[in-house]
Amino acid sequence: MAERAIKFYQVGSHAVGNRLLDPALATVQSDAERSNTITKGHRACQGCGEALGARYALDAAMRATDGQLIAANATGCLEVFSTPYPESSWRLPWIHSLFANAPSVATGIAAALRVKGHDEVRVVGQGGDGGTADIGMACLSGMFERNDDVLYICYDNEAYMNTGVQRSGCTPPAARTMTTQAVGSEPGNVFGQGKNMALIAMAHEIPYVATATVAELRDIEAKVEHAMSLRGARYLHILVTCPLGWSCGSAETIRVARLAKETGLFPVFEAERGVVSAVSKIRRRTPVEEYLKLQGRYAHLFKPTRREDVLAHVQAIADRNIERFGLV
Amino acid sequence: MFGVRIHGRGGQGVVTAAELLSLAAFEEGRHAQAFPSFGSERTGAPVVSFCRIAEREIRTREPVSQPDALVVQDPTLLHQVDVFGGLRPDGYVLINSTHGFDELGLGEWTRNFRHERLLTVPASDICRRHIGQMRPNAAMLGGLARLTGIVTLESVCSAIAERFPAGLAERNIAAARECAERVAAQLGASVGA
Amino acid sequence: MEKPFAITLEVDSSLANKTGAWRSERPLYVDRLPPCNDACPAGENIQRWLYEAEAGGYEAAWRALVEDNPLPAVMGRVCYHPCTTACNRAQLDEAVGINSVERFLGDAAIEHRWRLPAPAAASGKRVLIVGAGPSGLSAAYHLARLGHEVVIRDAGERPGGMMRFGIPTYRLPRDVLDAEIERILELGVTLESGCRVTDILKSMSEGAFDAAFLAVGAHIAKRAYIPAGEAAHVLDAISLLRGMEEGERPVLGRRVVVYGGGNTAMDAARTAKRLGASDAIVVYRRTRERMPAHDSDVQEALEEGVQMRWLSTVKHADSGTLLIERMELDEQGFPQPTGELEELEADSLVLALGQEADLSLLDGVPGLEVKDGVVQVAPNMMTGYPGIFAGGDMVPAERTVTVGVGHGKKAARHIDAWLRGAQGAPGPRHELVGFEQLNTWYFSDAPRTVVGQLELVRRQSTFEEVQLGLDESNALFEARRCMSCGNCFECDNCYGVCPDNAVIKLAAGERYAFDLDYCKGCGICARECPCGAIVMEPEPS
Amino acid sequence: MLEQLEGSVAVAHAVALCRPEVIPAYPISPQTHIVEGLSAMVKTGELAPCEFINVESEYAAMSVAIGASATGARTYTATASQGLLYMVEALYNASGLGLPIVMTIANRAIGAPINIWNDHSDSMSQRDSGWIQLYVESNQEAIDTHILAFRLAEELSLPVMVCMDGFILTHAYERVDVPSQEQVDRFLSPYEPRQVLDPSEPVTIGAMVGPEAFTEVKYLAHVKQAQALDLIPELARELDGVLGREQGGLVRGYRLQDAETVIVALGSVLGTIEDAIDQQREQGVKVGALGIKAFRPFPLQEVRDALAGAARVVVIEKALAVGIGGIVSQDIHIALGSSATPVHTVIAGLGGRPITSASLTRLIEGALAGELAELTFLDLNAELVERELQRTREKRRSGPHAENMLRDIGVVAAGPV
Repeated sequence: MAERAIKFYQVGSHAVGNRLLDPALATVQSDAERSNTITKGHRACQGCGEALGARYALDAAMRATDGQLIAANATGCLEVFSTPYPESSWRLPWIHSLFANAPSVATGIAAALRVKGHDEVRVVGQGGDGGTADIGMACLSGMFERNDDVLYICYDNEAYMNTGVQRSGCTPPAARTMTTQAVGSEPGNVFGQGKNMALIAMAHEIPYVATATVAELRDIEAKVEHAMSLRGARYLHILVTCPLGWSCGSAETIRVARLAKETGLFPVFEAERGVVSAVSKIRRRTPVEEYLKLQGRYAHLFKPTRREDVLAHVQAIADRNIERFGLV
Repeated sequence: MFGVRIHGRGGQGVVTAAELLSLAAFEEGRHAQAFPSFGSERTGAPVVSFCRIAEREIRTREPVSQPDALVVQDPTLLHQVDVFGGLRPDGYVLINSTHGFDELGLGEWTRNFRHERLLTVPASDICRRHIGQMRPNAAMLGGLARLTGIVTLESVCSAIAERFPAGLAERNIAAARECAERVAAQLGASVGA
Repeated sequence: MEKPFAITLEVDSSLANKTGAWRSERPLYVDRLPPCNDACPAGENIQRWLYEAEAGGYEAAWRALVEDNPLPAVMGRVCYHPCTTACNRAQLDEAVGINSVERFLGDAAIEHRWRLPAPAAASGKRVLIVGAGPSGLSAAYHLARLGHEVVIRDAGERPGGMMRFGIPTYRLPRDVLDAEIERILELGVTLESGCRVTDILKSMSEGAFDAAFLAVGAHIAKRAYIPAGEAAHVLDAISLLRGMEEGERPVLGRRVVVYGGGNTAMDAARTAKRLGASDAIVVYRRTRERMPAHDSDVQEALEEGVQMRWLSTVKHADSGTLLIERMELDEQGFPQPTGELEELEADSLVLALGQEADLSLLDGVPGLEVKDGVVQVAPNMMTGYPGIFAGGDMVPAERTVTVGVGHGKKAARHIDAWLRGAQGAPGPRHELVGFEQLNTWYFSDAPRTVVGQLELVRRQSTFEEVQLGLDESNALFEARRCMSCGNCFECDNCYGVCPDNAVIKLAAGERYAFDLDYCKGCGICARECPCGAIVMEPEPS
Repeated sequence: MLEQLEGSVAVAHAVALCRPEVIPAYPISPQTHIVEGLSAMVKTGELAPCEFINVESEYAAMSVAIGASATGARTYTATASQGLLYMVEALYNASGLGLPIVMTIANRAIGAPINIWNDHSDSMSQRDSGWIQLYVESNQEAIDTHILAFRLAEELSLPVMVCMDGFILTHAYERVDVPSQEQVDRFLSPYEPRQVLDPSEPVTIGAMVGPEAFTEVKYLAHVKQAQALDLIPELARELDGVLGREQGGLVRGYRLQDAETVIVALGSVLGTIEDAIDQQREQGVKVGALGIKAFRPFPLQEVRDALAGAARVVVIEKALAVGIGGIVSQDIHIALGSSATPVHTVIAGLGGRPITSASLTRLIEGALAGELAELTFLDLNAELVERELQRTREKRRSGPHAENMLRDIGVVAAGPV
């Protein structure tokens, strides 16, 4: 994919923009004329990472397709806060059908466009981690296996936030949710195998799979742009902070997401046809504790007593990621 | 209205037989209805199909419970399934066998029916020779046509020609014709007797 | 199209929902005081001119710079850059090399003959400035720009004061000095060189001056009694350096001992080395840590082979030899004699024990207060005598070019106010922005540019400039290392990271505005602002 | 053109003549032959332009259909039984979004016990899904009704289920008249969506609607579906003109003149019933039949008029509402309103049990003799169930009913009875 690192400019590639940047190198989000695909007036919580991630990704897709884009949205926070009658925040053709079927609806849209010869119009399917990794997995897998011409974006906030923070297949170990309370001998979510959607997607050997966090705008935009340059099934998994569900300050959204990557707990990488093709290196390696202690959902690891055992376990997961993906 | 019931095993083309018979009738400009004993037939399982032939539209959808004719493609079914159930006293029976009714142990049973309408043909042998495989469905229809006259042999042959790919059709038609001749021969004999 | 009721919605319908009502805190754009500006004795707005330089607008940067300091090429060389010492970036990787960029801009201005802005309309007021050193020149520049008629009288044959007679050419080439002085004079400032003012009140009344600014500097070497034989060759550093400037080549011999620990001592020792001394030895009573000389100077001296004898005093000077007594520090850190003596070969002894000002021109001026050999001044730089202001080395302050330039600027502002019968009110001081108020994640990893130096042999044998400058590319790089502490530099972060699209991007240079109809007050913009230019404040109830 | 075709193949041809643009499908007996046929036509290019999509479930099939239809493509799929249940959530969504999808239901029973044979349990369970439901009697009617269904769906912007009896029709070879492409094109013009996902005119489809408007949305859905009661007969007449044969609109009466006993039924069983009625009429029995073609929306007025002269009504249902009995008969009751006409519910043909003219004759005779109960299970093996009930009374762990009873009658689950 296109390398987007900026030759040294005060903030280089890290900030959204920079007054000194050559417009060709500017991000979509720094553009005063960006499409704001999801626009103001939506009812997302203060500091919602999903609202942010959705605008990042879809604005990029809108630019990549010159506005020729249709979205199919799964049930979930994003759908509920963006389209309560009589107000919609979407500025592109958008359909919500059900919780589990967004990938299939997207397939149907793509099929209709193909049969009508509208190859220039592209399709995005999107949903949260519940709609993607749990209830929607079958539809998503089918869409992958058929290699339908759809970019599916999962906004992963690691639990069922819309229904009040219940555990999902993407909830990390030790995290507290309303169905994995911070009580008992193993407080919070149990340590399982985890459900790595990106690897599951890669197993279908689709043209493109990538992960990203809402903290790295330029990375998201580059990946969306690359994804839209390809045909067939593509999957983008974006970690989006949920200040409510993670119980962190609403201002911490980006900081927390950044730490998820810098600790190694959330590997950021790309894969083509099932093979990892690029890895976003950790810039300032950070102990997982720095990430965990910012979030109330992990408070039980520090109070009343420090759970060294659990902290070590989580650190081991991060270290394994770092070693497995070569993140440093 | 003329009702036919065809017995066989999954894989012997029992359903196709009913279809072919209906097709033959259709070619003669008549109304016909063919349908299987609906089910999840598997190869080797006992299977039944039905065919109705009439001069006017056929509305009923019930299975043929009192057939005017019976075709038994596989004699091993004789003592497993009640193949003769509901057969009309003046009904026809054509069994795929190298033996006669008595040898098949059906001598007793045949008393209540019209002898000349109860025949066997070695359809399997005939098919093995003509087609190289043991699927006597189309062949036996030749015999049935000759036995009952419900459709002409030519209609059966053209149905086969329409339904099967050319090569296979020719071989089946040959088999059907031979079955018809064997039936004709037996009919001649019994008439003579 | 014919749309179903309620279940199908129009684009932009959500604009009806003013989510600003959810807000309990609101973001506010602020300008805070960067530590560099805070630390600059000359009161430069460093962040401001670096902002221009980042964009490659060197002339604009220079113009922003000379708003406060008319001598950037000089200052970029001789300033001991407290700005760099205070720079927040030092806590990230290395401080920004502010003075090297300043020097680059100063040199560029000289090279391209950029002119200082024309003075304001003539005020009709006359101001006499005594002394053409950094303070006097700075005051003259600012007063001239304010429209006043300025006359400088200087005892020296050529202007510059200590910049010319105290700082060796290898630190400050004279063409640079001359160029920057010339530029000031072009504003219409009258310079009368070789003209010593002996009676300030007389000079003022004769010249019908409305005010005076005194900046005569401190040119008289402090003497300390050291028993010496007739044949002993003893001289003081100031006259040595002045002599150099006047083209003399004093004979110092092979072994030269310099007595003292200030910058002048370093200059003297390094000069001696350049004059051919095989050994230049600095004798100082205390330790390096307690040495007043700036570390960079000491460092360069050592590089050039100057030797140091700490904890030593000169007891007696004789022809060819000195008697040295070893000292030791007491609990208070004061040096105490030990009685241990030793001989030290020396062809000459150069005394660098500090300077004092010649205040004779003030004799008979009523209301003046002179303490510790310096004139006391009010916060507005005015002496006890109304209309007479003073600055630079002759008032209580650190004696550096930068402080002098700062005094000149400050005095000029107050003189102007005084002449207009007003009170010079300093502008509001912004809150200082600390490292912890920045989000330094966003700044690229960029270690400081290492500035080249003249190779050692030539440093030891010639008076060529030691510090080499930056070229355009690395000056730009260095400027762009500035983190713009406390002042928006339009990185678009706030605009990009707002989940509610509640930040409005204005035209280039206009920065941004908040759309409070939709801002929910989440605070991401403030947290992700790299330079700490956004604060969250409680929603007014 | 007259052809001797299997029902499924006939329907596949009819659907192809309607020029569907997207066909997502998932296999389930007895619907498979229909989509196999269409798949083959798409592969050979006989049906083009068209996207045939092999999906991973019926849920996905309906979901793909939703996306395709919302993007303005004429969309078709088919299913049955468990498959229909598996797509239920999406069914409600398709009707709620007003997407004119046409779907064939090859009617089949619902387990447990698993049963692949015909009855109406599947489509009856979805009578409230907001889909229009049309039941066909023959394969000829299946062909014609599919053509009508696309037009109907697209004019109302509502999805339509064409329900045909699994196996009985789908697997039956009989003579059908397959219309020409020209005929179908004359009746069915290209799809003009009411709303469509289009970048040049973006809209949000599928908003969340709260208490303030939900009732209104549902009311409008009701009104909208009711429009089919006028539109179906209209379209049927127009199609008569094109195809030159009588379609029958919402209901079809058979020998209702002076009929005292009227048998009400849906689907293919009507043929057998009509034969039985002819026999009774020959003996002077005043009996007739009322076939209900449009079950949703339910043609209350037409049913009321048709039954006006009846002394008794016998509703033959191929589905059971466990705990009450009849499903169709409930609607018949509503249609008859205050009238005192007795309505007998007869549950028949469950799970593929043949409905024979013999049984029907017995039924009619019983009705005439006033011996017909309010709720009857046709050909119920009373002795068998009594034995099973006895078992359960005696032993707590008496084992599963189905296996027990099969053991009693000693029959394997395949082949004829």
